[in-house]
Amino acid sequence: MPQSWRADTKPHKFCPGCGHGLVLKCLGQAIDELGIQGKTVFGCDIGCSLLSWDFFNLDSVQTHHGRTTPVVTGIKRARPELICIAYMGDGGGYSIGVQHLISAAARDEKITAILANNTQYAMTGGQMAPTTMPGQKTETTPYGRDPETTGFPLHGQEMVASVSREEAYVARGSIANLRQLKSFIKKALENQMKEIGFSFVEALSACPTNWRTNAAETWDFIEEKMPVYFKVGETRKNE
Amino acid sequence: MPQSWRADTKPHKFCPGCGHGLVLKCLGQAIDELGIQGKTVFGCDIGCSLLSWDFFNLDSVQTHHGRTTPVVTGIKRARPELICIAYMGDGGGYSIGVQHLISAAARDEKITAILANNTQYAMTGGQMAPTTMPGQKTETTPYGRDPETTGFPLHGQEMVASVSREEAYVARGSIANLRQLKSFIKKALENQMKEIGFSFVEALSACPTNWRTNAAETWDFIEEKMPVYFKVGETRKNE
Amino acid sequence: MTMEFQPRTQELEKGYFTLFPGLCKGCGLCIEKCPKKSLGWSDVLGVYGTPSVRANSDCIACGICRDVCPDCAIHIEKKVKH
Amino acid sequence: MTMEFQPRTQELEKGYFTLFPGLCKGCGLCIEKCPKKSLGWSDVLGVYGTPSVRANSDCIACGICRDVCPDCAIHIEKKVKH
Amino acid sequence: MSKKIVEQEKRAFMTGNEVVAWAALAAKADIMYGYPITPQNEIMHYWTRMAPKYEKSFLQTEDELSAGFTTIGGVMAGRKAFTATAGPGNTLMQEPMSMAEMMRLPTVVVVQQRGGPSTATVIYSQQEVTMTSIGGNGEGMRIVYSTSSHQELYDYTIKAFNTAWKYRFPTFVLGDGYQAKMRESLTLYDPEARGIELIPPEAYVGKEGVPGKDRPPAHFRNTYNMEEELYELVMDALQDYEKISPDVAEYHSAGIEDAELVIVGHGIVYRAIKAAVEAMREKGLRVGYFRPVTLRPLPVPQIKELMASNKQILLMESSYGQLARLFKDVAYGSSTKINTFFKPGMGITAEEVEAAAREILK
Amino acid sequence: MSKKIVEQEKRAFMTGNEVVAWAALAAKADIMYGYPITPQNEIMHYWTRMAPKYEKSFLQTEDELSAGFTTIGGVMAGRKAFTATAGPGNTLMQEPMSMAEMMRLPTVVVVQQRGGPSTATVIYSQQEVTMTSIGGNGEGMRIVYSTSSHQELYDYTIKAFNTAWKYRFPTFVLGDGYQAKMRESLTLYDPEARGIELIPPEAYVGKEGVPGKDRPPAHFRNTYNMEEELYELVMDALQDYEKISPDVAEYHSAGIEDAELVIVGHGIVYRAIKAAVEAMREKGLRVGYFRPVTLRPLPVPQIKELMASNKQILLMESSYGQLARLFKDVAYGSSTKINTFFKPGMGITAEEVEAAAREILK
Amino acid sequence: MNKTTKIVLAGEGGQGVQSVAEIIAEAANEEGKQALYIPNFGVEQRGGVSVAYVQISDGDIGAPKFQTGDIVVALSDRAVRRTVNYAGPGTTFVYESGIEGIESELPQKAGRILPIPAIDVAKNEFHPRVFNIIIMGAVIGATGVIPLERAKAAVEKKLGYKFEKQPKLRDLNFKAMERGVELVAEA
Amino acid sequence: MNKTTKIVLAGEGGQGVQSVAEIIAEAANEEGKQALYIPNFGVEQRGGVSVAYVQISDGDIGAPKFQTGDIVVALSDRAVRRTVNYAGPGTTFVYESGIEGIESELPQKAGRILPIPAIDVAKNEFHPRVFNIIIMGAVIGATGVIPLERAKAAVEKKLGYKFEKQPKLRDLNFKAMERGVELVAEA
Ligand SMILES: Cc1ncc(C[n+]2csc(CCOP(=O)(O)OP(=O)(O)O)c2C)c(N)n1
Ligand SMILES: Cc1ncc(C[n+]2csc(CCOP(=O)(O)OP(=O)(O)O)c2C)c(N)n1
Ligand code: SF4
Ligand code: SF4
Ligand code: SF4
Ligand code: SF4
Repeated sequence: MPQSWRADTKPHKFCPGCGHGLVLKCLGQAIDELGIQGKTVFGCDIGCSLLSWDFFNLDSVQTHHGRTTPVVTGIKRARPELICIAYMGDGGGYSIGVQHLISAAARDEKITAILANNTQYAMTGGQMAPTTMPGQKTETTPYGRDPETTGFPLHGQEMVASVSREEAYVARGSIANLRQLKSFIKKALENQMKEIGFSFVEALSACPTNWRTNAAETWDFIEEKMPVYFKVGETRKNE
Repeated sequence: MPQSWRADTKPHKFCPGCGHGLVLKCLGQAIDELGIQGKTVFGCDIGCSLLSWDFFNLDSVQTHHGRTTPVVTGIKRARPELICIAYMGDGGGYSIGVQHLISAAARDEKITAILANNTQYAMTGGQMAPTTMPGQKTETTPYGRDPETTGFPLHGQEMVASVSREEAYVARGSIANLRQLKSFIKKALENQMKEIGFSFVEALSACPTNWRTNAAETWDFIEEKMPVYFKVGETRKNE
Repeated sequence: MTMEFQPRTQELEKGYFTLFPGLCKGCGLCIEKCPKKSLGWSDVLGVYGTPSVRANSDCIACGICRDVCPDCAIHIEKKVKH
Repeated sequence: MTMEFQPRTQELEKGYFTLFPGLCKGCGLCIEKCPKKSLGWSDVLGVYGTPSVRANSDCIACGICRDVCPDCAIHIEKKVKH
Repeated sequence: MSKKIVEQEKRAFMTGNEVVAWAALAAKADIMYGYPITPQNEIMHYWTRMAPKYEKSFLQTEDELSAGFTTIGGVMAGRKAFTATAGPGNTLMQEPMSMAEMMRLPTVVVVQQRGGPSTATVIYSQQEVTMTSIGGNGEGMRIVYSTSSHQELYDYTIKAFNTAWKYRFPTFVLGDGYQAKMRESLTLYDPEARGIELIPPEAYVGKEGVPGKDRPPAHFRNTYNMEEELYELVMDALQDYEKISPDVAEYHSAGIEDAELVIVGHGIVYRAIKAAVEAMREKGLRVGYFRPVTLRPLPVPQIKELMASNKQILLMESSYGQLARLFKDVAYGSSTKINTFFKPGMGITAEEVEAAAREILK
Repeated sequence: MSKKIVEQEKRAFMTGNEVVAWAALAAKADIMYGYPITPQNEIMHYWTRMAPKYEKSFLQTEDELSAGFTTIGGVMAGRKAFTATAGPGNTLMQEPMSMAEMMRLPTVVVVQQRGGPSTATVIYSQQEVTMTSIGGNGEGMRIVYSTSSHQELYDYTIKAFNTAWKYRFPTFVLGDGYQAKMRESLTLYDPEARGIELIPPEAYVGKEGVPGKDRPPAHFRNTYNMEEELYELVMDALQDYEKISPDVAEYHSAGIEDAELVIVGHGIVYRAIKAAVEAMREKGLRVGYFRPVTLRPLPVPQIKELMASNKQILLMESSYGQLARLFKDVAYGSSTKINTFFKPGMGITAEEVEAAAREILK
Repeated sequence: MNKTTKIVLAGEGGQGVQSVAEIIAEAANEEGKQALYIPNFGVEQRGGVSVAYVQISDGDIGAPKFQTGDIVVALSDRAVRRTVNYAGPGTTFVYESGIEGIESELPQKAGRILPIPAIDVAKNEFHPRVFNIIIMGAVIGATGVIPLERAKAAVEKKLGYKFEKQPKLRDLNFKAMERGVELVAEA
Repeated sequence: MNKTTKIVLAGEGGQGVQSVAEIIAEAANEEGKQALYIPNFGVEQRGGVSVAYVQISDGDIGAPKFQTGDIVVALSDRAVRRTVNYAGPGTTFVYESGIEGIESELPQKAGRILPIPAIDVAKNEFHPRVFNIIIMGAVIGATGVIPLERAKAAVEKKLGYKFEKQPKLRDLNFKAMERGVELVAEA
């Protein structure tokens, strides 16, 4: 268990097999390796990410649905010496809060935003998200998502990259490759530590509860289905 | 004067030399040429665009700041046979309402959004907008926009293109080339008429009042300064 | 609906230059764009009480001023050559 | 703060496989990922009252199960070769 | 579209959210716009399942601002459009609803109240009374039905569309998380078969004919340049609102005539009050209840009459004085003491009602 | 940071928006977050001009939701942070302020009311009283100062930061478009030179030491899993709120003792009332006035006393009963008639006050 | 006045208390009674104790939640702790007797306390999966508000599609339900 | 009671009524009086009549707007129409005499109606640009609430930086102001 995890709130509140735990494990390891536990502030969204409100041995604030980016931006602007992390789901980041994410990227806010993409709204019981895949059944696309009426999955990482500066760090990782995901998150945090600019990591994540998948199906969804629409890699890496 | 303009509300309420008049002239001509006055609905935003609430001989609705896209989307979803236009400024479209614009593009709403980019918030007296150019003085960047603290100008048209389908029509025109601007708007409307998909035109526009420019300076700003940051052309044209 | 604005038409060599002072706000955009520098301020006041625009005989009736006027205050008719 | 979870350690040929039933939610992600198919359900119940995980002797202590566990319920120690 | 939703009356056992979806279909709603939020989600879930079968439409928007403004668009296009929300979503909904209020748009919004302030709980409260009734930067020109059972949820959701389109004020059905999530019995019916005329919608924009040729264009706005213009407009609307209020206001009461104590409450709390009052009556206590069904407008003459009758009053709500404030605004002038029992964000049981009542009666 | 903003007291003639910017500097505010909206824009304009000189920060956000939530971030980081808004911007501000209310965050928001509902006018009103005082999905645990002059705008903007940080409830300075845009004289001063202690802010997050090693981590949330948890929390906060209310509440009154008629009003309308009362007094009419400075919490004992004194009451406001509703909530129980004069979205002049008063007195 | 029977069912996520509650309430509805069922719910999709509230009456039902149940059923240690407050002098408190070391935490003031070995019975006599059907039987037995046949019909309605494929399942379920009735009768 | 002098100034966008109002109010403030100035404002940045409200008093000033002015100055036909309602029996209504065909629309009940040829005077005697300074003089003359010297000082404060460069301008402006005072005295 990473040093920066708060052991006495474990087991955490995520469901069995939830990808949030893995994304936050990578984040915890990155924080440990960078030795920034003493100056990092963690913000989480409404969505299952809220279940991490007491997850870390970090000062933390759980905000409103989609509003973690501005809260964390507000903290960073007021105290630029802090390392500020905004953690959110795809609903919070790409739907209700997309104006905040885009504007933070466009203004080159010196924060790190991490977004767990589990292709639907998990906390509310599995509705369509901008990331839901064509044909995927959710509670609001009971007959499968029809791109003709609801569009294709949003390429959020690419969108964020399109409004970011060259110096920004923008990447998409996956819990299918944890070493890489951790390295992306670490680079994102370094971008902030070096005051280079905005950083953003989308993490392909899993929600076995709403996907109604067993372990094998869960891995299949993450490893085989999601990459069809969501390309893993670094889009802006300031090298 | 285009047929589709409403003559008895002219002279319109825009300032002398305002670019909104020119953008709406192109729009009026496009509507005339396409012969769609009888089935077109026009929505305008809060921002100087609201001054066009009784501009056209079209059924029109003036909405809230940034909310024209959802109002017009709501109309289109309820009455797909109507040609629906959302007209807004860069503040309404790229700042407070950017989630709506992006989401409409991502869902491939069959509407036409037209955005007048005058590099600042005009109606409220000239504050910084996402489009304000580096060094440009506005009421909230009194010492000139500093990209280090407020970011570089948002490439809104490119961002919209990045979340749109191939079939969408996404372009940037300028009042410096009215013939081209009209043709872009016409193609955008045709994309809607043919039910192909979302369409969007950003129009580089002028605000002599807040720019505090005389006629010569106004033209210079549009023709020389703006194109440095905002490239004119068609990004998605479905050909 | 019909336009009820009073036109002021100048007959010039190459065409007719019509200005509607009731529409002209005196922004000067047209003056800047005239390729012949044939436009200037007139004594006739526009809708905001500022000078409106008139053409001189250099006008070639190209219509650029008409195109760039945000208020549709200019109408140009080219004389047909016989 | 210290971890207060009761570890259950299996000594195997290549290493020590430790599971914390108080952390294991029985999701099965680790079982799927074991390259040796050496993991399976145990009679010991995990935190949600569902079976937790145990290894068999095929375990090579590669640590993949530890890495993929979202709850950090597995600890692996490789035996050092002499 | 002629397919009948409910062929004949039938008893059903379902959740309140499912009831709302059925009621909207029965009211011939055309389109729902919405954004997920607990505890209203299942309204959308049922609607999306049933909509295609009845040629109805659905749009999941990017947030509640968009849900509200697209609903406005649907209404202006001349369709029966509605949305549903709760808690922080309802807070956001105030922006579009302030526009609907100004422009007199017959939007229908179903609110399933959850705990507040802020995200709070996804469960239950009556803490959205103030906001739903008089929220936004306006004067509360809205109509709010507070339901207490699945039957009412059905009846008033149907009615809300009629009220909205008849009077052209934004109309709300105010439920709560308990009503949303619990299952109980009700009778589904086709309103027209019961002789309830369904008021047809009408287009604001996109009307017949070419504007400027065949007819003047329809131009709608919510912005005015001068205080005087705005003042006239708002006063006109307020006068309309006050004129229709007696027609719109509804209430239930029982046992008031000979009561020593009248218990006042709305929505689901009224159920506990009713049960407790019946229990106390059986035990010979002289108690009654008064329950406003419409929170905006309140049944003014009836409240005034009640408060003039010099009985003890006990007002109970799952919020901290939100009903009380609206009630006192009407009741002002009476010197009858209003005892209150406020339990923000928590349910009130019949046992609690009885205990509180006995405390006063003793 | 040690640079003194106002070296010595000085008389100034400026707009209300400029006054607010100076007051925020004098109160040692650290950072402003904001989004443009008329009539508050010039607060931002002046702040952005002055901020760099005093090492203060400014962030122009993408909308008012962001302005509110970044302000929350600034406050949680332990800085004196504030924002300013109006009208539809204030409607949006209710979302972040509901979070501030729940989490007891000392945000400071300056509201310059404009006409409503909806976009309406950019000019003036008192139509944001309800929303500012009791908006959002909460219970109105907020502190609202309604100012009436530039001097008060200065005094209470300074005070708002102290109040917010002392009591940890979101605090509002409620001005209006007239106050924002008009110019009048006032005296600028350094509060500390006048012996006003400025309460220092304190960090919620980003505190000293490594969390989990040197100290427990600071974990803040606004979401709860059970009704019971929420209920306790909200009741605790409400009790705190009620406990501090007597300390916080402020009012002005004059001529009440021998008055036949007392005129009640707040904010800029109070100026007209005061002028009219003085004029009528000169003419020998027995009139007085009562003006709450804090709209939340209201000065409860004083209102109760006033209403028990059996005088005629005339309540006047540039809205349709928003103050009246809050006032009656407190005054309930009195049988004194409250005459009202409502002019939503329009100014009220001293002449109108006098005419309305004479109507009652005759 | 109509007597309303109030039931609280509580257990761990996988124990199926919500479906038991729903089927009981539906059976009562079919029986022509008023029935009201409400689950607890919160932000977490998994984890936490699952609680169901059911009321059955001949007349109108008041608030959906209540302070004291007529029957309170708790199936895990956490469930016992969560529900002790619902037990009053008129309450029959049923709990799974397999829970270890819970005795001291049982409600003091409950009218009757009935330990039932439902887990064991399910495992040994039937199949672990019918555990919740045994509980349903226990509730039906303890309350007597709906006839067993009606409850079976409700189960049939819910699981009929499964029974079609595997007719043996029907028998298994019905037997389990009967056994549940017995368990409370015995206890 | 303190007498408050109430002034309304109205004109077209370019006519400079707002700066006249502001300078007068500032001069009054410098004079140690209470002064309040408020412009009208709306959604349009240009177009529409520009109206300024000024009040000057020895004591507190009430509402920023008022129903009847002591001096109402209207500089265009639209301005006359916009301000007629501010004229009562005690009002001096000053208007630009160059406006054509406005006579019938002048306020009936105004105490005094003063047409002044400010446009002509500006154009012929000074320079069109000092038109608003003439108006300022007229207001000062008509109200008498601030000494001419104080008004000059206020203008100096506002335009001093221009006068530095072109000292002749100072003289031009001050003369224009004096002429404005004369105009109302003559009228
Ligand atoms: C303003 C507002 N609208 C809606 C909600 C309801 N809500 C809570 S979580 C959520 C979706 C979360 O989805 P996502 O952000 O993808 O995170 P996940 O749960 O999938 O991890 C929604 C819609 C809310 N809390 N606030
Ligand atoms: C919710 C809300 N916030 C702020 C405003 C104030 N406002 C009105 S127009 C405007 C800016 C308009 O700028 P833009 O959209 O670029 O249009 P322009 O005026 O430049 O044409 C703003 C901020 C508002 N009306 N509503
Ligand atoms: S619902 Fe999905 S995203 Fe949420 S905690 Fe469970 S598995 Fe994770
Ligand atoms: S302020 Fe600028 S954008 Fe607005 S009408 Fe005037 S010139 Fe046009
Ligand atoms: S462009 Fe049009 S409005 Fe502008 S000066 Fe020329 S004619 Fe007048
Ligand atoms: S991955 Fe972890 S929680 Fe899941 S079964 Fe394996 S050990 Fe248990």
